[in-house]
Amino acid sequence: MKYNITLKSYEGPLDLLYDLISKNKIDIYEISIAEITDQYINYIKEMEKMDLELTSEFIMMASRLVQMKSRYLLFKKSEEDQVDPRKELIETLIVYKQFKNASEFLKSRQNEGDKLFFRKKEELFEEEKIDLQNLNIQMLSSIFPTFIKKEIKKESSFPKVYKFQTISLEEQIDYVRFKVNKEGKLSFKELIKKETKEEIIVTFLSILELIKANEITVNQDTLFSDILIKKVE
Amino acid sequence: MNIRNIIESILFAFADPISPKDIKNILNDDITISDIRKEIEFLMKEYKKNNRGIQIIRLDDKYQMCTNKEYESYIKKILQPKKKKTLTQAALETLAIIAYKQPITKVEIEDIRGVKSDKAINTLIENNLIKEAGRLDKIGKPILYKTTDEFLKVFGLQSLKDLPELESFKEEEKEAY
Amino acid sequence: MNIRNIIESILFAFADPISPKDIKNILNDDITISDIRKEIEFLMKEYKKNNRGIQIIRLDDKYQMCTNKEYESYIKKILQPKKKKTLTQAALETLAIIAYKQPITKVEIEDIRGVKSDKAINTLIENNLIKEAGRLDKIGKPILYKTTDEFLKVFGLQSLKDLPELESFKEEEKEAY
Repeated sequence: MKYNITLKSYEGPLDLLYDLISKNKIDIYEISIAEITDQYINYIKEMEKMDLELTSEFIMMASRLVQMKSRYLLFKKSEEDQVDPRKELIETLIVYKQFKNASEFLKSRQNEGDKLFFRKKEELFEEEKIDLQNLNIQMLSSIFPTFIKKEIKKESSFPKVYKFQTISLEEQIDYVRFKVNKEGKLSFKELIKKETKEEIIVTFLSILELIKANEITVNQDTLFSDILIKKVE
Repeated sequence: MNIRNIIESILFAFADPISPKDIKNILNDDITISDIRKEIEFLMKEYKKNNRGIQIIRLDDKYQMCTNKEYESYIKKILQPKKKKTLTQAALETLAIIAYKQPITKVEIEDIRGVKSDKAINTLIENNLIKEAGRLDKIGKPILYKTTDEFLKVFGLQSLKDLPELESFKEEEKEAY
Repeated sequence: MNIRNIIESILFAFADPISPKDIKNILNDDITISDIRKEIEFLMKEYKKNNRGIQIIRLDDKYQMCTNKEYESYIKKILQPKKKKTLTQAALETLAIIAYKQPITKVEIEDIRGVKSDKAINTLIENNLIKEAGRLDKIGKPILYKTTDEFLKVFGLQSLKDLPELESFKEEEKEAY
Protein backbone atom coordinates (compact mmCIF):
# COMPACT_ATOMS: atom_id res chain seq x y z
CA MET A 1 0.00 0.00 0.00
CA LYS A 2 1.27 3.41 -0.87
CA TYR A 3 1.23 6.03 1.74
CA ASN A 4 2.03 9.59 1.50
CA ILE A 5 2.11 11.63 4.64
CA THR A 6 3.66 14.98 4.93
CA LEU A 7 6.39 14.82 7.47
CA LYS A 8 4.80 16.44 10.44
CA SER A 9 5.77 16.03 14.01
CA TYR A 10 3.72 13.74 16.14
CA GLU A 11 3.02 13.90 19.83
CA GLY A 12 4.30 10.38 20.18
CA PRO A 13 4.23 6.89 18.71
CA LEU A 14 0.52 6.45 19.39
CA ASP A 15 -0.25 9.69 17.64
CA LEU A 16 1.74 8.54 14.63
CA LEU A 17 0.18 5.07 14.59
CA TYR A 18 -3.26 6.52 14.91
CA ASP A 19 -2.59 8.84 12.02
CA LEU A 20 -1.29 6.02 9.83
CA ILE A 21 -4.38 3.99 10.55
CA SER A 22 -6.82 6.79 9.81
CA LYS A 23 -4.92 7.82 6.68
CA ASN A 24 -5.23 4.27 5.42
CA LYS A 25 -8.84 4.16 6.51
CA ILE A 26 -8.29 0.93 8.36
CA ASP A 27 -10.57 -0.22 11.12
CA ILE A 28 -8.45 -0.35 14.24
CA TYR A 29 -9.65 -3.88 14.96
CA GLU A 30 -8.44 -5.03 11.57
CA ILE A 31 -4.95 -3.65 11.68
CA SER A 32 -2.55 -5.46 9.43
CA ILE A 33 0.44 -5.69 11.71
CA ALA A 34 2.86 -6.27 8.87
CA GLU A 35 1.74 -3.23 6.91
CA ILE A 36 1.50 -0.87 9.80
CA THR A 37 4.92 -1.93 11.08
CA ASP A 38 6.52 -1.26 7.71
CA GLN A 39 4.89 2.11 7.43
CA TYR A 40 5.83 3.04 10.95
CA ILE A 41 9.46 2.10 10.44
CA ASN A 42 9.63 3.89 7.12
CA TYR A 43 8.23 6.94 8.77
CA ILE A 44 10.73 7.06 11.58
CA LYS A 45 13.54 6.59 9.07
CA GLU A 46 12.25 9.70 7.30
CA MET A 47 12.18 11.47 10.64
CA GLU A 48 15.79 10.62 11.17
CA LYS A 49 16.72 11.97 7.76
CA MET A 50 14.86 15.16 8.40
CA ASP A 51 16.49 15.52 11.78
CA LEU A 52 13.17 15.55 13.54
CA GLU A 53 13.33 14.73 17.20
CA LEU A 54 13.19 10.99 17.51
CA THR A 55 12.58 10.18 21.14
CA SER A 56 13.16 6.82 22.75
CA GLU A 57 9.40 6.29 22.81
CA PHE A 58 9.29 6.13 19.01
CA ILE A 59 12.11 3.63 18.92
CA MET A 60 10.58 1.49 21.64
CA MET A 61 7.32 1.34 19.75
CA ALA A 62 9.21 0.26 16.63
CA SER A 63 10.71 -2.71 18.42
CA ARG A 64 7.37 -3.52 20.00
CA LEU A 65 5.79 -3.59 16.54
CA VAL A 66 8.51 -5.79 15.10
CA GLN A 67 8.11 -8.21 17.97
CA MET A 68 4.37 -8.22 17.53
CA LYS A 69 4.75 -8.82 13.82
CA SER A 70 6.84 -11.95 14.38
CA ARG A 71 4.50 -13.22 17.08
CA TYR A 72 1.57 -12.68 14.77
CA LEU A 73 3.14 -14.93 12.14
CA LEU A 74 2.93 -17.79 14.62
CA PHE A 75 -0.51 -16.85 15.82
CA LYS A 76 -3.32 -19.21 14.88
CA LYS A 77 -6.79 -17.82 15.16
CA SER A 78 -8.24 -21.30 15.43
CA GLU A 79 -6.61 -22.03 18.75
CA GLU A 80 -8.88 -20.56 21.36
CA ASP A 81 -6.49 -20.18 24.25
CA GLN A 82 -4.18 -17.99 22.19
CA VAL A 83 -4.45 -14.28 22.68
CA ASP A 84 -4.27 -12.15 19.58
CA PRO A 85 -0.83 -10.45 19.78
CA ARG A 86 -2.44 -7.28 18.46
CA LYS A 87 -4.93 -7.10 21.28
CA GLU A 88 -2.91 -4.98 23.67
CA LEU A 89 -1.93 -2.46 21.02
CA ILE A 90 -5.47 -2.24 19.72
CA GLU A 91 -6.79 -1.52 23.18
CA THR A 92 -4.15 1.12 23.82
CA LEU A 93 -4.98 2.77 20.52
CA ILE A 94 -8.70 2.78 21.21
CA VAL A 95 -8.24 4.46 24.57
CA TYR A 96 -5.81 6.93 23.06
CA LYS A 97 -8.21 7.72 20.24
CA GLN A 98 -11.01 8.45 22.70
CA PHE A 99 -8.93 11.02 24.49
CA LYS A 100 -7.63 12.46 21.27
CA ASN A 101 -11.21 13.01 20.17
CA ALA A 102 -12.02 14.43 23.60
CA SER A 103 -9.12 16.84 23.16
CA GLU A 104 -10.63 17.96 19.86
CA PHE A 105 -13.79 18.71 21.76
CA LEU A 106 -11.87 20.78 24.29
CA LYS A 107 -10.05 22.52 21.47
CA SER A 108 -13.34 23.57 19.94
CA ARG A 109 -14.33 25.16 23.22
CA GLN A 110 -11.11 26.67 24.41
CA ASN A 111 -12.19 30.22 23.81
CA GLU A 112 -15.65 29.75 25.24
CA GLY A 113 -14.69 31.49 28.47
CA ASP A 114 -13.35 34.53 26.61
CA LYS A 115 -16.88 35.72 26.04
CA LEU A 116 -17.34 36.39 29.71
CA PHE A 117 -15.80 39.29 31.54
CA PHE A 118 -15.18 39.29 35.24
CA ARG A 119 -14.52 42.07 37.67
CA LYS A 120 -11.23 42.33 39.40
CA LYS A 121 -11.26 41.88 43.11
CA GLU A 122 -11.16 44.97 45.24
CA GLU A 123 -8.14 45.35 47.42
CA LEU A 124 -8.75 46.63 50.90
CA PHE A 125 -6.00 47.61 53.23
CA GLU A 126 -5.38 50.37 55.64
CA GLU A 127 -1.97 51.86 55.98
CA GLU A 128 -1.17 53.78 59.07
CA LYS A 129 1.51 56.43 59.08
CA ILE A 130 3.94 54.96 56.68
CA ASP A 131 7.60 54.72 57.44
CA LEU A 132 9.58 54.98 54.22
CA GLN A 133 12.89 54.43 55.98
CA ASN A 134 13.32 50.74 55.48
CA LEU A 135 12.70 50.56 51.79
CA ASN A 136 15.42 49.43 49.45
CA ILE A 137 15.65 48.75 45.79
CA GLN A 138 16.02 45.00 46.18
CA MET A 139 12.54 44.99 47.61
CA LEU A 140 11.29 46.27 44.28
CA SER A 141 13.23 44.06 41.95
CA SER A 142 12.66 40.96 44.00
CA ILE A 143 8.97 41.45 44.48
CA PHE A 144 7.94 40.15 41.10
CA PRO A 145 6.53 36.72 40.88
CA THR A 146 7.61 35.17 37.60
CA PHE A 147 4.40 35.89 35.82
CA ILE A 148 4.70 39.58 36.50
CA LYS A 149 8.22 39.57 35.14
CA LYS A 150 6.95 38.00 31.97
CA GLU A 151 4.36 40.72 31.64
CA ILE A 152 6.94 43.39 32.14
CA LYS A 153 9.32 42.03 29.58
CA LYS A 154 6.65 42.09 26.95
CA GLU A 155 6.10 45.32 25.16
CA SER A 156 3.08 47.21 26.27
CA SER A 157 0.19 46.06 24.17
CA PHE A 158 -1.20 49.28 22.88
CA PRO A 159 0.51 52.25 21.39
CA LYS A 160 0.84 55.10 23.77
CA VAL A 161 -0.45 58.47 22.80
CA TYR A 162 0.33 61.04 25.36
CA LYS A 163 -1.49 64.16 26.14
CA PHE A 164 0.90 66.02 28.26
CA GLN A 165 -0.34 67.47 31.40
CA THR A 166 -0.07 71.17 31.79
CA ILE A 167 2.96 72.15 33.85
CA SER A 168 1.83 72.62 37.39
CA LEU A 169 2.84 75.70 39.32
CA GLU A 170 4.18 73.55 42.15
CA GLU A 171 6.42 71.64 39.83
CA GLN A 172 7.74 74.75 38.20
CA ILE A 173 8.43 76.42 41.57
CA ASP A 174 10.45 73.36 42.52
CA TYR A 175 12.30 73.55 39.25
CA VAL A 176 13.12 77.29 39.55
CA ARG A 177 14.21 76.83 43.16
CA PHE A 178 16.43 73.93 42.14
CA LYS A 179 18.06 75.94 39.32
CA VAL A 180 18.59 79.04 41.47
CA ASN A 181 20.09 77.01 44.28
CA LYS A 182 22.44 75.38 41.83
CA GLU A 183 23.48 78.41 39.80
CA GLY A 184 23.24 81.15 42.42
CA LYS A 185 21.97 83.48 39.74
CA LEU A 186 20.56 83.07 36.28
CA SER A 187 18.35 84.76 33.73
CA PHE A 188 14.68 84.14 33.03
CA LYS A 189 15.50 82.93 29.53
CA GLU A 190 17.69 80.19 30.91
CA LEU A 191 14.68 78.80 32.72
CA ILE A 192 12.60 78.49 29.57
CA LYS A 193 13.03 75.28 27.64
CA LYS A 194 10.14 74.81 25.26
CA GLU A 195 9.12 78.42 24.92
CA THR A 196 5.43 77.68 25.03
CA LYS A 197 3.19 80.43 26.23
CA GLU A 198 2.11 78.21 29.07
CA GLU A 199 5.63 77.54 30.22
CA ILE A 200 6.53 81.19 30.21
CA ILE A 201 3.47 82.14 32.25
CA VAL A 202 3.93 79.37 34.80
CA THR A 203 7.61 80.18 35.15
CA PHE A 204 6.82 83.84 35.68
CA LEU A 205 4.24 82.96 38.33
CA SER A 206 6.77 80.72 40.01
CA ILE A 207 9.19 83.62 40.23
CA LEU A 208 6.52 85.80 41.80
CA GLU A 209 5.84 83.10 44.38
CA LEU A 210 9.51 82.74 45.21
CA ILE A 211 9.93 86.49 45.57
CA LYS A 212 7.00 86.47 47.95
CA ALA A 213 8.62 83.68 49.91
CA ASN A 214 11.77 85.79 50.01
CA GLU A 215 13.83 83.09 48.40
CA ILE A 216 14.96 85.10 45.39
CA THR A 217 15.37 88.66 44.19
CA VAL A 218 15.01 89.86 40.62
CA ASN A 219 16.41 92.62 38.50
CA GLN A 220 15.52 93.91 35.11
CA ASP A 221 17.74 96.48 33.36
CA THR A 222 15.23 97.81 30.90
CA LEU A 223 11.64 97.15 29.94
CA PHE A 224 11.28 93.77 28.11
CA SER A 225 14.89 92.87 28.72
CA ASP A 226 15.82 89.60 30.33
CA ILE A 227 15.15 89.24 34.05
CA LEU A 228 18.05 88.38 36.28
CA ILE A 229 17.21 86.10 39.19
CA LYS A 230 19.36 85.85 42.29
CA LYS A 231 19.19 83.58 45.26
CA VAL A 232 18.65 85.28 48.63
CA GLU A 233 21.49 84.12 50.86
CA MET B 1 -32.08 44.19 54.60
CA ASN B 2 -32.69 41.14 52.60
CA ILE B 3 -30.50 38.09 52.39
CA ARG B 4 -30.77 37.87 48.62
CA ASN B 5 -29.52 41.41 48.19
CA ILE B 6 -26.66 40.85 50.59
CA ILE B 7 -25.67 37.75 48.65
CA GLU B 8 -25.81 39.79 45.46
CA SER B 9 -23.44 42.35 46.92
CA ILE B 10 -21.07 39.64 48.12
CA LEU B 11 -21.00 38.02 44.68
CA PHE B 12 -20.30 41.40 43.14
CA ALA B 13 -17.54 42.38 45.54
CA PHE B 14 -15.82 39.04 45.89
CA ALA B 15 -15.19 38.81 42.16
CA ASP B 16 -13.83 35.24 42.42
CA PRO B 17 -15.84 32.03 42.51
CA ILE B 18 -17.38 31.68 45.96
CA SER B 19 -19.23 28.75 47.54
CA PRO B 20 -22.55 28.96 49.43
CA LYS B 21 -20.62 27.70 52.44
CA ASP B 22 -18.26 30.67 52.38
CA ILE B 23 -21.22 32.98 52.00
CA LYS B 24 -22.81 31.40 55.04
CA ASN B 25 -19.70 32.15 57.06
CA ILE B 26 -19.96 35.78 56.09
CA LEU B 27 -23.65 36.06 56.83
CA ASN B 28 -23.20 34.33 60.14
CA ASP B 29 -26.88 33.76 60.12
CA ASP B 30 -29.37 31.01 60.77
CA ILE B 31 -29.79 30.52 57.07
CA THR B 32 -28.86 27.11 55.70
CA ILE B 33 -26.41 26.48 52.90
CA SER B 34 -29.17 25.08 50.76
CA ASP B 35 -31.24 28.23 51.26
CA ILE B 36 -28.26 30.30 50.18
CA ARG B 37 -27.95 28.15 47.10
CA LYS B 38 -31.64 28.71 46.40
CA GLU B 39 -31.26 32.47 46.71
CA ILE B 40 -28.33 32.44 44.29
CA GLU B 41 -30.22 30.25 41.83
CA PHE B 42 -33.12 32.68 42.08
CA LEU B 43 -30.85 35.60 41.23
CA MET B 44 -29.32 33.59 38.37
CA LYS B 45 -32.71 32.95 36.88
CA GLU B 46 -33.84 36.51 37.33
CA TYR B 47 -30.80 37.89 35.53
CA LYS B 48 -31.22 35.36 32.77
CA LYS B 49 -34.95 35.89 32.35
CA ASN B 50 -34.49 39.59 31.71
CA ASN B 51 -31.35 39.02 29.65
CA ARG B 52 -29.55 41.45 31.94
CA GLY B 53 -26.06 42.76 31.37
CA ILE B 54 -24.82 40.78 34.33
CA GLN B 55 -25.07 37.06 34.81
CA ILE B 56 -24.12 34.58 37.50
CA ILE B 57 -22.36 31.43 36.42
CA ARG B 58 -21.93 28.24 38.35
CA LEU B 59 -18.57 26.57 38.56
CA ASP B 60 -18.96 23.27 40.31
CA ASP B 61 -20.24 24.21 43.75
CA LYS B 62 -19.22 27.84 43.43
CA TYR B 63 -20.76 30.90 41.85
CA GLN B 64 -19.32 33.94 40.17
CA MET B 65 -20.74 37.09 38.67
CA CYS B 66 -19.73 38.12 35.16
CA THR B 67 -21.03 39.86 32.06
CA ASN B 68 -23.66 38.35 29.82
CA LYS B 69 -21.76 36.73 26.98
CA GLU B 70 -24.15 38.16 24.42
CA TYR B 71 -22.59 41.55 24.96
CA GLU B 72 -19.04 40.36 24.42
CA SER B 73 -18.58 42.53 21.34
CA TYR B 74 -19.24 45.71 23.33
CA ILE B 75 -17.13 44.82 26.33
CA LYS B 76 -14.22 43.93 24.08
CA LYS B 77 -14.12 47.55 23.02
CA ILE B 78 -13.35 48.84 26.49
CA LEU B 79 -11.33 46.10 28.06
CA GLN B 80 -8.12 44.81 26.65
CA PRO B 81 -8.85 41.66 24.76
CA LYS B 82 -7.97 38.59 26.74
CA LYS B 83 -4.81 36.91 25.70
CA LYS B 84 -5.90 34.09 23.52
CA LYS B 85 -4.72 30.87 24.94
CA THR B 86 -3.99 28.23 22.40
CA LEU B 87 -2.97 25.03 24.03
CA THR B 88 -0.81 22.62 22.08
CA GLN B 89 -2.15 19.27 21.04
CA ALA B 90 0.00 17.70 23.76
CA ALA B 91 -1.47 19.95 26.45
CA LEU B 92 -5.03 19.42 25.18
CA GLU B 93 -4.62 15.64 25.15
CA THR B 94 -3.23 15.68 28.66
CA LEU B 95 -6.01 17.97 29.82
CA ALA B 96 -8.67 15.72 28.29
CA ILE B 97 -7.22 12.71 30.10
CA ILE B 98 -7.13 14.55 33.43
CA ALA B 99 -10.65 15.93 32.92
CA TYR B 100 -12.11 12.46 32.45
CA LYS B 101 -9.93 10.37 34.73
CA GLN B 102 -9.23 12.69 37.64
CA PRO B 103 -7.63 12.34 40.06
CA ILE B 104 -4.83 10.81 38.04
CA THR B 105 -1.04 10.50 38.24
CA LYS B 106 1.52 11.49 35.67
CA VAL B 107 2.46 7.85 35.04
CA GLU B 108 -1.14 6.95 34.26
CA ILE B 109 -1.38 9.89 31.85
CA GLU B 110 1.83 8.82 30.15
CA ASP B 111 0.54 5.27 29.81
CA ILE B 112 -2.44 6.53 27.89
CA ARG B 113 -0.53 8.98 25.73
CA GLY B 114 2.52 6.81 25.20
CA VAL B 115 4.87 9.75 25.75
CA LYS B 116 6.43 11.79 28.53
CA SER B 117 4.02 14.47 29.64
CA ASP B 118 5.94 16.60 32.13
CA LYS B 119 5.98 19.66 29.91
CA ALA B 120 2.28 19.43 29.13
CA ILE B 121 1.45 19.05 32.82
CA ASN B 122 3.57 22.07 33.71
CA THR B 123 1.89 24.16 31.06
CA LEU B 124 -1.50 23.20 32.41
CA ILE B 125 -0.48 24.05 35.97
CA GLU B 126 0.98 27.39 34.89
CA ASN B 127 -2.29 28.20 33.19
CA ASN B 128 -4.20 27.21 36.28
CA LEU B 129 -6.18 24.59 34.40
CA ILE B 130 -5.12 21.71 36.64
CA LYS B 131 -3.78 21.41 40.16
CA GLU B 132 -2.49 18.87 42.60
CA ALA B 133 -5.10 16.79 44.34
CA GLY B 134 -3.01 15.07 46.95
CA ARG B 135 -0.75 12.09 46.54
CA LEU B 136 -1.31 8.45 45.87
CA ASP B 137 -0.40 6.18 48.74
CA LYS B 138 2.07 3.97 46.91
CA ILE B 139 5.78 3.87 46.20
CA GLY B 140 7.10 7.31 45.34
CA LYS B 141 3.89 8.92 46.57
CA PRO B 142 3.02 10.16 43.08
CA ILE B 143 1.12 13.42 42.75
CA LEU B 144 -2.49 13.22 41.68
CA TYR B 145 -3.86 15.87 39.35
CA LYS B 146 -7.34 17.27 38.90
CA THR B 147 -8.90 20.12 36.96
CA THR B 148 -9.58 23.56 38.48
CA ASP B 149 -12.51 25.98 38.53
CA GLU B 150 -10.59 27.96 35.95
CA PHE B 151 -10.77 24.92 33.68
CA LEU B 152 -14.57 24.98 33.87
CA LYS B 153 -14.57 28.73 33.28
CA VAL B 154 -12.28 28.64 30.24
CA PHE B 155 -14.22 25.85 28.55
CA GLY B 156 -17.62 27.26 29.47
CA LEU B 157 -18.72 24.33 31.62
CA GLN B 158 -20.83 24.46 34.78
CA SER B 159 -19.40 21.28 36.16
CA LEU B 160 -17.54 18.20 35.04
CA LYS B 161 -20.89 16.60 34.37
CA ASP B 162 -21.23 18.89 31.36
CA LEU B 163 -18.42 17.06 29.61
CA PRO B 164 -19.77 14.72 26.92
CA GLU B 165 -19.63 11.03 27.81
CA LEU B 166 -16.20 9.66 27.09
CA GLU B 167 -17.89 6.75 25.31
CA SER B 168 -19.23 9.17 22.72
CA PHE B 169 -15.69 9.80 21.53
CA LYS B 170 -15.27 6.21 20.47
CA GLU B 171 -17.08 6.92 17.24
CA GLU B 172 -15.16 7.98 14.21
CA GLU B 173 -16.54 11.47 14.35
CA LYS B 174 -13.67 13.85 14.32
CA GLU B 175 -15.62 16.10 12.00
CA ALA B 176 -18.37 16.55 14.53
CA TYR B 177 -16.68 19.59 16.03
CA MET C 1 -30.63 43.01 22.80
CA ASN C 2 -31.51 46.00 24.73
CA ILE C 3 -29.44 49.12 25.18
CA ARG C 4 -30.09 49.27 28.91
CA ASN C 5 -28.75 45.77 29.44
CA ILE C 6 -25.70 46.45 27.34
CA ILE C 7 -25.03 49.56 29.39
CA GLU C 8 -25.39 47.49 32.54
CA SER C 9 -22.79 45.03 31.32
CA ILE C 10 -20.44 47.87 30.38
CA LEU C 11 -20.76 49.44 33.83
CA PHE C 12 -20.12 46.07 35.43
CA ALA C 13 -17.08 45.21 33.36
CA PHE C 14 -15.48 48.66 33.28
CA ALA C 15 -15.55 48.85 37.08
CA ASP C 16 -14.25 52.42 37.07
CA PRO C 17 -16.23 55.62 36.55
CA ILE C 18 -17.29 55.99 32.92
CA SER C 19 -19.05 58.84 31.12
CA PRO C 20 -22.16 58.55 28.95
CA LYS C 21 -20.03 59.92 26.14
CA ASP C 22 -17.60 57.03 26.39
CA ILE C 23 -20.52 54.62 26.50
CA LYS C 24 -21.87 56.17 23.33
CA ASN C 25 -18.53 55.52 21.64
CA ILE C 26 -18.78 51.87 22.60
CA LEU C 27 -22.37 51.48 21.46
CA ASN C 28 -21.65 53.27 18.23
CA ASP C 29 -25.34 53.72 17.85
CA ASP C 30 -27.85 56.38 16.97
CA ILE C 31 -28.65 56.80 20.60
CA THR C 32 -27.95 60.24 22.07
CA ILE C 33 -25.83 60.92 25.10
CA SER C 34 -28.86 62.16 26.96
CA ASP C 35 -30.73 58.94 26.23
CA ILE C 36 -27.79 56.98 27.58
CA ARG C 37 -27.88 59.11 30.69
CA LYS C 38 -31.60 58.37 31.01
CA GLU C 39 -31.00 54.63 30.74
CA ILE C 40 -28.34 54.77 33.42
CA GLU C 41 -30.56 56.85 35.70
CA PHE C 42 -33.30 54.30 35.15
CA LEU C 43 -30.99 51.48 36.21
CA MET C 44 -29.83 53.51 39.19
CA LYS C 45 -33.37 54.00 40.38
CA GLU C 46 -34.30 50.40 39.83
CA TYR C 47 -31.37 49.16 41.86
CA LYS C 48 -32.13 51.65 44.58
CA LYS C 49 -35.85 50.93 44.68
CA ASN C 50 -35.26 47.27 45.37
CA ASN C 51 -32.35 48.00 47.66
CA ARG C 52 -30.24 45.66 45.57
CA GLY C 53 -26.77 44.48 46.50
CA ILE C 54 -25.35 46.51 43.64
CA GLN C 55 -25.76 50.21 43.12
CA ILE C 56 -24.76 52.75 40.53
CA ILE C 57 -23.27 55.97 41.79
CA ARG C 58 -22.69 59.20 39.97
CA LEU C 59 -19.36 60.98 40.16
CA ASP C 60 -19.43 64.28 38.31
CA ASP C 61 -20.69 63.29 34.89
CA LYS C 62 -19.49 59.73 35.23
CA TYR C 63 -21.13 56.62 36.57
CA GLN C 64 -19.75 53.67 38.43
CA MET C 65 -21.17 50.38 39.59
CA CYS C 66 -20.37 49.40 43.16
CA THR C 67 -21.77 47.54 46.13
CA ASN C 68 -24.62 48.93 48.14
CA LYS C 69 -23.15 50.84 51.08
CA GLU C 70 -25.68 49.28 53.45
CA TYR C 71 -24.00 45.94 53.11
CA GLU C 72 -20.52 47.24 53.75
CA SER C 73 -20.13 45.28 56.98
CA TYR C 74 -20.48 42.02 55.07
CA ILE C 75 -18.15 43.06 52.32
CA LYS C 76 -15.49 43.97 54.85
CA LYS C 77 -15.62 40.44 56.14
CA ILE C 78 -14.67 38.94 52.81
CA LEU C 79 -12.13 41.55 51.86
CA GLN C 80 -10.30 41.75 55.11
CA PRO C 81 -8.44 44.97 55.49
CA LYS C 82 -4.84 44.61 56.56
CA LYS C 83 -3.14 47.20 58.68
CA LYS C 84 0.46 47.89 57.97
CA LYS C 85 3.02 50.43 59.02
CA THR C 86 5.21 50.09 56.02
CA LEU C 87 4.22 49.85 52.38
CA THR C 88 2.05 46.82 51.88
CA GLN C 89 2.96 44.09 49.47
CA ALA C 90 0.20 45.50 47.29
CA ALA C 91 1.72 48.97 47.21
CA LEU C 92 5.23 47.65 46.64
CA GLU C 93 4.09 45.45 43.79
CA THR C 94 2.28 48.35 42.23
CA LEU C 95 5.30 50.59 42.67
CA ALA C 96 7.58 48.00 41.11
CA ILE C 97 5.33 47.72 38.09
CA ILE C 98 5.18 51.49 37.67
CA ALA C 99 8.94 51.81 38.11
CA TYR C 100 9.67 49.32 35.35
CA LYS C 101 6.82 50.07 32.96
CA GLN C 102 6.25 53.77 33.30
CA PRO C 103 4.29 55.58 32.08
CA ILE C 104 1.49 53.12 32.70
CA THR C 105 -2.25 53.26 33.34
CA LYS C 106 -4.17 51.83 36.27
CA VAL C 107 -5.87 49.29 34.04
CA GLU C 108 -2.54 48.00 32.78
CA ILE C 109 -1.30 47.70 36.35
CA GLU C 110 -4.46 45.83 37.30
CA ASP C 111 -4.10 43.52 34.33
CA ILE C 112 -0.65 42.57 35.52
CA ARG C 113 -1.61 42.22 39.19
CA GLY C 114 -5.06 40.75 38.60
CA VAL C 115 -6.67 42.91 41.29
CA LYS C 116 -8.08 46.39 41.55
CA SER C 117 -5.26 48.69 42.52
CA ASP C 118 -6.90 52.02 43.32
CA LYS C 119 -5.96 51.89 46.96
CA ALA C 120 -2.35 51.00 46.29
CA ILE C 121 -2.04 53.81 43.74
CA ASN C 122 -3.53 56.32 46.18
CA THR C 123 -1.10 55.30 48.89
CA LEU C 124 1.80 55.76 46.50
CA ILE C 125 0.55 59.17 45.41
CA GLU C 126 -0.01 60.25 49.02
CA ASN C 127 3.53 59.28 49.81
CA ASN C 128 4.79 61.12 46.77
CA LEU C 129 6.37 58.04 45.24
CA ILE C 130 4.41 58.27 42.01
CA LYS C 131 2.58 61.00 40.14
CA GLU C 132 0.49 61.59 37.09
CA ALA C 133 2.27 61.73 33.77
CA GLY C 134 -0.48 62.86 31.43
CA ARG C 135 -3.34 60.90 30.01
CA LEU C 136 -3.80 58.21 27.41
CA ASP C 137 -5.98 59.15 24.47
CA LYS C 138 -8.55 56.37 24.68
CA ILE C 139 -11.88 55.66 26.35
CA GLY C 140 -12.02 57.14 29.80
CA LYS C 141 -8.82 59.12 29.15
CA PRO C 142 -6.95 57.01 31.66
CA ILE C 143 -4.26 58.65 33.72
CA LEU C 144 -0.68 57.57 33.17
CA TYR C 145 1.54 57.19 36.21
CA LYS C 146 5.26 57.56 36.64
CA THR C 147 7.64 57.57 39.56
CA THR C 148 8.77 60.81 41.22
CA ASP C 149 12.13 62.21 42.21
CA GLU C 150 11.16 61.32 45.76
CA PHE C 151 10.97 57.72 44.61
CA LEU C 152 14.57 57.89 43.43
CA LYS C 153 15.58 59.47 46.73
CA VAL C 154 13.80 56.95 48.93
CA PHE C 155 15.29 54.03 47.05
CA GLY C 156 18.72 55.61 46.74
CA LEU C 157 18.79 55.79 42.96
CA GLN C 158 20.38 58.45 40.80
CA SER C 159 18.08 57.79 37.91
CA LEU C 160 15.72 55.16 36.60
CA LYS C 161 18.64 53.67 34.73
CA ASP C 162 19.91 52.49 38.09
CA LEU C 163 16.99 50.13 38.52
CA PRO C 164 18.37 46.62 38.70
CA GLU C 165 17.85 44.41 35.69
CA LEU C 166 14.97 42.09 36.31
CA GLU C 167 16.38 38.72 37.06
CA SER C 168 16.33 36.92 33.76
CA PHE C 169 13.93 34.11 33.29
CA LYS C 170 13.79 31.45 30.67
CA GLU C 171 11.91 32.36 27.55
CA GLU C 172 9.91 29.20 27.41
CA GLU C 173 6.78 30.84 26.23
CA LYS C 174 6.96 29.56 22.71
CA GLU C 175 6.84 26.00 23.88
CA ALA C 176 4.55 26.72 26.75
CA TYR C 177 1.43 26.42 24.74
